[in-house]
Amino acid sequence: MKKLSKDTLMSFVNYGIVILFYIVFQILASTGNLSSTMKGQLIPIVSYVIMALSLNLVVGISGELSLGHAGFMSVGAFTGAVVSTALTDGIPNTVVRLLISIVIAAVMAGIAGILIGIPVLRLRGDYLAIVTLAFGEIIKNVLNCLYVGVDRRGIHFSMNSTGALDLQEGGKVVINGPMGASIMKISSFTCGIVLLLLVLFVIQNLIKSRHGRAIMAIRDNRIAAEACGLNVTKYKLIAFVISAAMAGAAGCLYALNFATVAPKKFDFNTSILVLVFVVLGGIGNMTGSIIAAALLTVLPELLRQFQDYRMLIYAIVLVLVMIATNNEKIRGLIKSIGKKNKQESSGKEAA
Amino acid sequence: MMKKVLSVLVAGVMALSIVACGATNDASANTGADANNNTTADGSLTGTLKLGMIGPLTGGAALYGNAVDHGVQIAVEEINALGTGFQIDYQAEDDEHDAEKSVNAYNQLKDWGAQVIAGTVTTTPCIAVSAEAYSDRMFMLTPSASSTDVTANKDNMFQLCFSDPNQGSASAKYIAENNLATDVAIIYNNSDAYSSGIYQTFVDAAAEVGLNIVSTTTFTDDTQNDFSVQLADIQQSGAELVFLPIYYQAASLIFQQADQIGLDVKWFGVDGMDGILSLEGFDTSLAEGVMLLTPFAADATDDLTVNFVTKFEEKFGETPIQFAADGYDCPYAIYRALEYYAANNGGLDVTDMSNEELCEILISVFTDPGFSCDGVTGLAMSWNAAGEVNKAPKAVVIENGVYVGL
Amino acid sequence: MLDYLISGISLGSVYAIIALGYTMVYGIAKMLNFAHGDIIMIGGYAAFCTGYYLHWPVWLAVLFAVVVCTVLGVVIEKLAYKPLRNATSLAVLITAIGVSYFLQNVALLIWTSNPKAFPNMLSFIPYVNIGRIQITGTALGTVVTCIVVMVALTLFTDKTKMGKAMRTVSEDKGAASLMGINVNGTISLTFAIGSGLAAIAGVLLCSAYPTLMPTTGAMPGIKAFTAAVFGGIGSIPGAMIGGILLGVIEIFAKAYISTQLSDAIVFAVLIIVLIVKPTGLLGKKITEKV
Amino acid sequence: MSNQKETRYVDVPGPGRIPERDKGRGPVLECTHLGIEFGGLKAVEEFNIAVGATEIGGLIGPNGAGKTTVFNLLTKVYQPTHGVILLDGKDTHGMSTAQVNQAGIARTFQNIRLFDKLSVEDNVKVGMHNNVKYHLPSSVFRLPKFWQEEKRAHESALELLDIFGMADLADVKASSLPYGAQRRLEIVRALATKPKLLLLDEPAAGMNPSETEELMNNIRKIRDTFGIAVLLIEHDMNLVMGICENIIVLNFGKVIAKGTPEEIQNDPVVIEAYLGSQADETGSEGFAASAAKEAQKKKAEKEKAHMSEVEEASVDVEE
Repeated sequence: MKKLSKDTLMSFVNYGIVILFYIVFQILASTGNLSSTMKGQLIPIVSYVIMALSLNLVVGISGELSLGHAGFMSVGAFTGAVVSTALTDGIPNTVVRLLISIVIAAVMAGIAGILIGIPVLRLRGDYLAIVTLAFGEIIKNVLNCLYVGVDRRGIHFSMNSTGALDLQEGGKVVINGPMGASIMKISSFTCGIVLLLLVLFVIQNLIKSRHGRAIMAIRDNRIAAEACGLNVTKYKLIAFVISAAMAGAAGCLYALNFATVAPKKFDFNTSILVLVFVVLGGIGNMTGSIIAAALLTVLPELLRQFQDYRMLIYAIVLVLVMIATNNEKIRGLIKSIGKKNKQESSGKEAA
Repeated sequence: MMKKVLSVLVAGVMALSIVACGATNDASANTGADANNNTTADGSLTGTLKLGMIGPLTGGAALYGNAVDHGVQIAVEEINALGTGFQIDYQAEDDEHDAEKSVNAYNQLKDWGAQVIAGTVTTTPCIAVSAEAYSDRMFMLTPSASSTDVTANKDNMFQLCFSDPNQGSASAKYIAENNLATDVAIIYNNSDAYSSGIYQTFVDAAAEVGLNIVSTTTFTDDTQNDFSVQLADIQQSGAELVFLPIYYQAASLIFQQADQIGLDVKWFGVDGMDGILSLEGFDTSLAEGVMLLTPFAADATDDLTVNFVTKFEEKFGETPIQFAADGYDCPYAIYRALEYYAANNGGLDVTDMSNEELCEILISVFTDPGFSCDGVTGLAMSWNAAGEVNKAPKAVVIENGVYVGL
Repeated sequence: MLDYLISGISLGSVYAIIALGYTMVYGIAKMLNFAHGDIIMIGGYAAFCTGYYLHWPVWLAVLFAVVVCTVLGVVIEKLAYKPLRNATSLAVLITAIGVSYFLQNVALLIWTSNPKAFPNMLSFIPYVNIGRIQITGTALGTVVTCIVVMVALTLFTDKTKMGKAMRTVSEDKGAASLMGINVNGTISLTFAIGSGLAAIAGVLLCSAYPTLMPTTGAMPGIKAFTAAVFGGIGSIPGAMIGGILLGVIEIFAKAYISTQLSDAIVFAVLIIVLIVKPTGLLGKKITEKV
Repeated sequence: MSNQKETRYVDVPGPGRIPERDKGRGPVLECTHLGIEFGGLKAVEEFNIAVGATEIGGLIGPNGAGKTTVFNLLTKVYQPTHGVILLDGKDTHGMSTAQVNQAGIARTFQNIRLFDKLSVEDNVKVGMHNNVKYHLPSSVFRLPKFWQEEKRAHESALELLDIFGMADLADVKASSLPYGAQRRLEIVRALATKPKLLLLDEPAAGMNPSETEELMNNIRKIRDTFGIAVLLIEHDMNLVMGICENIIVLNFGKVIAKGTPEEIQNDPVVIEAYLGSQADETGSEGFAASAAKEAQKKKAEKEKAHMSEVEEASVDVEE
């Protein structure tokens, strides 16, 4: 067997982190050492980690800035809400129902990704960013006007009101415009972790295949990639759609963890939140995304004792971290300190 | 008018006592949980109750969360100062008007040891949290989340405010019964659960009582600045009255822009309209003649309200809005309920009681037909098994910059 | 119809003046300053505090707001953005968002979440009647201010030495510094001007739509950013045209299609424009050397 | 000057002539009346050329003559406004850059365009993209097809790298290669696309004489091993005169001379063009000297700027 490359090693490290995370929290939970706060956050953390990974596929691997990723999350969330409600009677097993909901949610979000990606991926840089932002806002705005009900005859849609759904006796309004979806909680931590591992598996395999190489080549140098015979739009679209589908799956997992979810949740701020995970974790760095998403989801909860100053501190931390990790001088300083330490320790060894 | 008679009566009842309330009925309540080890010999209520509050203390809806928080704080101080041996340990957690954060806040409170929750303030988070609380058997009394989805199928969840259908249909009926108008226009916020909730029930009730809805326009949180199109639509429709199931910030913009185009109609608001008079810098003459159905008016002269408003202004330097009043009533309602239980069951010591036990006790009292309670948002408030409050809305009109009862 | 056009233009001028600030900063510093909307909010509060609490005359309150925002803009640039001059644009973007959160939460602590009703600072401008159509003083004031600012900015960048320095920096930072232009100084100046404009935008925004809250700047900021992109980001007349078109489209969408979906329609138009003209209406073509 | 014996040429129908040895296969590239205008400015006009299937051709001319523009036209970075490009007899009209590559033209760039964050091996594998065949599900789920094809790709990537002695650099990040190695990697990557015609844009830029010598040998080796045609732009006259069999001289977008190295060196029009543009420096020195001097000067510039963008044109992104 030839030596493991650094990349291969890193991908196993990523699986390891996720599995370790799962085992630690399962043990904590089973021994009763897990606080309600932490327990309640497990599924949101997993969802955000998946979101961060999926956005990193677009931002880090494909090199396109997307500011509307929450839009795909919301497509997945609301699809999941409708599907899981519609299947309540048909499939009593919640795990099977959850999995089916996630799959359909991913497919719907993927379709949304295709519809949005085809016109949009022709654009470059900041213009692409603003258009993805616009799509996120459009999805939010449309969902605010969407009413969906389920009864024995099937699923009903309306853009006006619940009354227009014309539901039969026993029918249930699933999505009620701005009030959002009413949901039966069926998400579980274990399913979330399995989904997360699957997402990691897909992304890491993709990166190290001809498709992934093509996507990264286009990111590094579009013109050279074209000159190598790559169909730029096709590969950008592959990355974008896979990412959208993953965001949809994350949205479904997220939504089915709460009794309700409103379109407002998936606005510009949520897109930015996920982008912050990606940037702080390191663009293109999957391990970084996992850790940053998990830590930054927990951080505001840990800062609760500061009460009103909580978000202020969060903002300051954000700016300081960005400066510390991106300023050339500070980076150089950190590096030189690291070197010094190494030298010192090696010097000591020598002595 | 009936309302006037009522308010005179109210003042009379008020004068009797602020404190003595609820425990007038001696019918023995059917109490679910038997809390033998927590009874005290003399039927008194003792111990320390850990009360948690959840609401948006930061972010776009911070106004409402802070108002409720402030209201609760005053009530808790008052109750603790009574010296009855019963104390409330109070903690508020921020949810940023977000379901996820709200569930986090709820779990924080659980870790803190909360026994009862006053919250959450806003509707969407409340639905999410109440589902958690339902499975945990944690009693929740929301000061202000008004959707019926909040209480639906959850026996542990009670509302202190009117539910949306209650407000929507009450408004429609009031308009029809008092012949205020037949042609009605509506502007509502279609990105807001509260606003569209009232809108839907108003429309249903309007059809029943024979109101004509001639213009329906909307706005969203993101387009909450220019109302020229909505107002032009109203102008063309010839509506006599505009129903505004919205919060007062947007309403203040609407009044100002309506004034600019010289639109002359009657305005009818709901409880979210309260606060418009204390809006800093607002020209109150623009709101002249605006009618609203609200359970609370800061300018009311009854003792309860005066006491509350004075203390609030002293402590926080601003006039309390409806949400603050709802918040103020929450600890009292819980306190009265526990007191009622203690009186009928030979006393109660709440210290270290489990939330499950307290939940069953409070459910039993709140659904007990014999229990009722007074507050600044209504007298003799009682609750049905669905968790909805029964209290009389007050119709007020703004005259010369102050509320005047109708 | 004409009424709608006028309210559209009036709303659009507010977007336009915010967009001017966005476009200035983007054009020269090549960064999306997402905190711009929040500087507007601070400008609004500055004018409100002096004008309403201290009863300063309008001109003085506005001047004070301009000074506050200018100083704020320069300080933010020095502390938060300058250390990232050579970092990736994404790092700068996230920093700008951090600054935006910071400003909003500072405002929340200082002025609380209770909204303030902003006094109309343009009320001294009389109504104008053109035939049947009435134009409010506020709308007129907003449109006129916007045009004046745009013309002044255009003249500044075209005619003055500092303006030319700005244009040089926007073309090529390296070449500009070789030519002896103080690049950092020029970028600071850009932020100063952009933030000063934000103060004026804040006063106009709040005069036209007088609820002032810590989140007041956020949505108009995003809309104005959209407007700047619409017109071609980096282009001064583009921001103006983009802003006004956005306002008009928003009002027309509400009036003739749906008040519920007006935002979706506005953003859909933006997308269509960008698909047809990928760099906005007046944007420079992006060129890439091969 | 030429260290290679003169190629014998035969005329072909159409724009020019090809080496006699390629006669049986027909020209790999034929351009007739090729031209492009940028807003009324004729950047290239009436460009006519035929390149034999195993020919090494050279494209020279003073700065700004439109040499790179010709490459951009051939690879459809620009769509030509006039003329026809036949690749192996097939019209490339309406094709995109990627399609032209798939049809058989590969190129390198004057200002190096590598995939900086990918390894050397992966850069070559991107070049092999269309010859490594498995579908997305195989990628994502690592089906057997993935392993087979990746193994094959790995082997042939190393083989190709070995031509330039770079096999041991396979795991190095492309951006951390030294300048000369980056230029060589670009050539390997272009070769990996299995072209019929290889376009090299200033392959010797920034190289020292011994590296240039090695490059010349390698270019010949490539031609001989793969049996493909090479067309190169170069300022280093030693290289051009050394390996090109046929040379085209461009000035102000127009072809001013075509012919063997011998013919070009003695063409008065060419000398005039070079002297005209360099009169102040070259004085009355001979063409070769001036050309060499120019090459020297350019090289110095290159090394200083690392990446020269002297003869670049702008591409409209909207394409």
